[in-house]
Amino acid sequence: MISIRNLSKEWGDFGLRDINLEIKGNEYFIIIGPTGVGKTLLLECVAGLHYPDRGRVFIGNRDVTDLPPEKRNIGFVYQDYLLFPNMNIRDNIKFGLRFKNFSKNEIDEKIKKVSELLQISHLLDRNPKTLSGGEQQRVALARALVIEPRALLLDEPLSALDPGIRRILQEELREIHKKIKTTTIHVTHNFDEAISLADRIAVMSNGEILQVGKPEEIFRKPISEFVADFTGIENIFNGISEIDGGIAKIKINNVQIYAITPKTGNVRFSIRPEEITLSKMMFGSSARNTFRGKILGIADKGQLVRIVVDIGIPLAVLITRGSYEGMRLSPNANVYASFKASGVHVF
Amino acid sequence: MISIRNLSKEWGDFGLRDINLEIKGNEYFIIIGPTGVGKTLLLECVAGLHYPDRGRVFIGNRDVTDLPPEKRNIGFVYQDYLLFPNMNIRDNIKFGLRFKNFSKNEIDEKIKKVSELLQISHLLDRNPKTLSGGEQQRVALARALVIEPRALLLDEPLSALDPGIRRILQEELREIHKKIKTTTIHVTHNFDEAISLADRIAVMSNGEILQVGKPEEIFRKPISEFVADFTGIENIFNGISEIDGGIAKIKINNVQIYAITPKTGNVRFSIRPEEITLSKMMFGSSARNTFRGKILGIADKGQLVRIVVDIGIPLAVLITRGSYEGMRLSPNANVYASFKASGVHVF
Amino acid sequence: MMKSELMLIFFALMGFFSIVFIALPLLNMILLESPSSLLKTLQDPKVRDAICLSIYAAFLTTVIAFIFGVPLAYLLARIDFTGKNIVESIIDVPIVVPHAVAGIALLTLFGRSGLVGEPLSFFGIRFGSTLLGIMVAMLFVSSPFMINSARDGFKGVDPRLEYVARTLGASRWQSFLRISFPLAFRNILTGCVLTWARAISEFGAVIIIAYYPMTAPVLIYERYLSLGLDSSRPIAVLLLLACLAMFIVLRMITRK
Amino acid sequence: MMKSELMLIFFALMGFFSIVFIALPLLNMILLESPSSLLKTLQDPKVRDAICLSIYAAFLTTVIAFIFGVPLAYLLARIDFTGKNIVESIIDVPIVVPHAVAGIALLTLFGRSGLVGEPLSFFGIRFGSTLLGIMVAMLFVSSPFMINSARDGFKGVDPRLEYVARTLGASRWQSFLRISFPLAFRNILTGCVLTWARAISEFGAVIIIAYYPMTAPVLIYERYLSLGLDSSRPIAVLLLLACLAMFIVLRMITRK
Repeated sequence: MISIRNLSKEWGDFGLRDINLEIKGNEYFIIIGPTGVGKTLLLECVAGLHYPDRGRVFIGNRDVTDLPPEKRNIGFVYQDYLLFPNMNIRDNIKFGLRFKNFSKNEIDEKIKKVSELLQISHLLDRNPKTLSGGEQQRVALARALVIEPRALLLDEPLSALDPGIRRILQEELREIHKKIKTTTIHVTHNFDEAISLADRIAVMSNGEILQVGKPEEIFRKPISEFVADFTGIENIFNGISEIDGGIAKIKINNVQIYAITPKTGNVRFSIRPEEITLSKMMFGSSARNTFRGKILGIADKGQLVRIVVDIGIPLAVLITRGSYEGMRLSPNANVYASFKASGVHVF
Repeated sequence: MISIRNLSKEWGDFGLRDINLEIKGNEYFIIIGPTGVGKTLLLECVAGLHYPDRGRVFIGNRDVTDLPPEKRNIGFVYQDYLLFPNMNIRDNIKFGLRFKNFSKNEIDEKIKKVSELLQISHLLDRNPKTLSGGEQQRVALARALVIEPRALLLDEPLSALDPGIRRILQEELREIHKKIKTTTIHVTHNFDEAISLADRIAVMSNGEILQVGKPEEIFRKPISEFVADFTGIENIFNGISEIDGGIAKIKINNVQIYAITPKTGNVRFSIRPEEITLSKMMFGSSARNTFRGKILGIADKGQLVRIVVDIGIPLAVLITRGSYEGMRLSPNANVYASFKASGVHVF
Repeated sequence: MMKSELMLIFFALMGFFSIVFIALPLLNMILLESPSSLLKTLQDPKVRDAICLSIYAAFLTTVIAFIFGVPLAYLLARIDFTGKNIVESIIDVPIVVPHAVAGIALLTLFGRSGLVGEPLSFFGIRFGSTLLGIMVAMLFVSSPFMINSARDGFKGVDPRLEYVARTLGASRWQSFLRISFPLAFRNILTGCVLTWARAISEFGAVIIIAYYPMTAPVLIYERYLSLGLDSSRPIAVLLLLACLAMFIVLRMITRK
Repeated sequence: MMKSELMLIFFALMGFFSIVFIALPLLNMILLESPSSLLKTLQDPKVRDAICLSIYAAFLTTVIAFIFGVPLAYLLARIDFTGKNIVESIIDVPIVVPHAVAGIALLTLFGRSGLVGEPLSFFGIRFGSTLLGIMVAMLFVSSPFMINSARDGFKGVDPRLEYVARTLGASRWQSFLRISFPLAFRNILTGCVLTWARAISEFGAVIIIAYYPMTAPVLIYERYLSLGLDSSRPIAVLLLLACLAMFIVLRMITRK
């Protein structure tokens, strides 16, 4: 459990203003916001690397504000890995264990365990600069996790990676958190990461927390225009997926949606409004998802018209003005909404 | 007219191997390729900034290989603008005119004209470092154009700009070229730029020219897998657009496609295969574009199936395996292909 | 701030000693002399001549270092050639050559029977006990500062700025004069000030090659030997103030 | 290459003069001495003592500069404080202080009637004509090299590496010893070599504060005055060779 109370800190050009956050035990908490709004500074205050101008930081009910970082037992991982270049991988991971009273055997055991968890056992004798970005970030994670920290602070841990490895490591972060349950604060400017990983999300801008909540709440009920603009995602839902005959069926409120994904169980997914087609009649087409629904609202967007259709879940749809006029749609009218299974983006 | 014959040049880690290119007078010629394949080096050889190890460069039928750059009268614009920081904007533009025998009045006249062309008249007394990226690139272009060069060499001129201003400047490059017709070689790694601007395109990789041709040829008939993978664009067409009742109608081979664009006249456009829906029957929906066509080919892509439909033009479509099997599609069968007007990407 | 910052406090203490060790001797010396005693010393024509000679010789040295050093600096910043390594090493050698050794070496070469000094003496060009000798000593010890500063300056100028200038019609010479030189100017100026300061401060090489005409450092040494510490101190303070003034100019250039 | 490269050729010519001007005096001097004359000179106990004293005093000076300079360098690289500007200026002052002036200033402060020298003389600590005096002179002129090199080294170490070390349980002192110091080590070593070279090369300040015990530069000067150029030259060559050897070590450190 981490609790940040009324924390303020000036630092160069920007600062943190009156931050209040309660992160629950074992929670994966994501702070999302544009770059340069003080997200890193906030993490560094939690870690004890900066002393706040005002406010207190609690970890597990203990006030740690006056403790130096080495007494806080918090794992910290930066975007650019920051492996110690004067040590090999094994010594990097061992670094934090030196300051605790472990026997040689215990140390070896811990290094072995964490290396297996992060699949870096084959890298232990290598030099940091010979590793790829993804490998370096795994080592940085291992180095932070091996000390069994009370909390894990991740400062844009995936931002410096190539898209392919980023997605893989994102999955692994989720798996690792499932296994070891360390309370985690993860800072990012990437929506995908936030939707994919977060138990809860805080949106931050200009040194202030604008909104805190579950991902669906943040993305579907943004409390300010900034949050809405910044996230910019509509049609985001949680459902339960099962694979049947090579295609996934996701159930949500008695609605069953076809999607292309290997994931099963609880999933979060979104559908882009401009990829949904409306029609007055049912027809057979290659669009696997077709639903009858009632029009809840119509909003004029210039050349485009935004229509919300209730198909059991509220679905935002963008169509052209020409289509809109041609189909003579009106509120409360019944329409069919259809979209392709490939248009369902599962996180 | 620029002619590059058998040009080879080693430079540090990479080099150019046996480059042959014929750029026609007044042509807008784009060299496209991944970063670090020697595109800049090639331009610098044409400008005389490097002396080739082998091969000759001709400009307007004259062999300029042994001429120093100051004798070639070629405008050169780099990605990062490179305005002279010790001069204001006016003096930057004036720089090239100092070395020619112009009267003060002629110089002022030329600066006025080029400043108006590039809409930078209000910036003339400013200092380079107070300008935005887009403004700096306009000045760099003005500085190169004011000497009325026999050829204009643009080295990734839009890469360092924000997406918004990039699109605007891309349009302006096209307009400027229409007006002044200077033979232009433009180097980029961006498809949009190439499709949008080029009369002809050369694809370059590892210091070699792989293919030269009109944009449609390059993108639709790539002669090697590298070209195909690198460009990665399907369904690209040229047509004539006219605006009718707020929506654009693009005519191509007697096919008329609805699109959302303010552009008229000759346009180039593409449609993403996964945004096209197939059905066995015609129906009214919000998809403005529906065409009857015959299936030319079917290719299995795992969970997805790629189908080419001839609707007057060949259209590649991606649908799910489930849809494919449900609809019992086969070669030469007739189907309806439909896609939304907002799915037509006009360059 | 947080606790457990003992290390920083300890480091600050060590640093404080270093600062005091450098500042105290100079402050102590300056404060021991009253303005009136300095003025009186300035009225001594031998003192005036020596200080003027030092300033003048250091200035001429700087001009020569500029003329020969800036072109070399430009080449080192722009062109890669085999042996560049060795050339750069040679340039740095004077920094590590003991001053008395430099004096002996220069006198050996430029002295009346030296490899260079002997032929030139037929033309009436002498180095021993002349302004020319002083300048040779000063130039030898100070030229690395000019070359290295100017090289750093030219390295900071994107060579593609010159490329652009040349496509616009400027010759190599014009693009050097209009682009690279103005843009490297602050570094070159820094080099000039450092060269001047190093030149005026030189004692060992100068006293060996030219005891006369007497530069300020030599005069300070002579007064110290013949009349004692108290007689030499006012001259030392005057020379120090001249150097500190130049140093402040240098700081203003590099800070800006 | 292309035509119209006259400017580069002209620049190369000017550069060539600079290189020759630096290299020729040293080469000329070295080549004038035969190995046998050098060996004979080395057998003179006064020469051996002077060279050993120079090397030894410069070494001790380097150790002291290291102990006091590295902590200051670390603070300057890591902490921003008001007046940092002034502190950095003071550190650079010895570079522009004429050597003879430094000698007078140090003798004034550390001499028998000086502000520091007088109280310390009651404890039997004397600076005039002692090894301690030589070291004070050497330390004053050479400490900027240690501090500036080490500071550049620490500046090159990402402070967040220390942050990470501290979250892993290292105290400030441990993260300094295990992370920052090893990573800045090459720069610190460079600083040590430069400090040693500057210390051994000092003549003006040393001769004023301590003519005896005789360091190699002072001995060279004394032999030159009493016996002439040819008698002092072998000692100069020996000292030069020692310095050049150290210089090559320096180059090897910085190149790697």
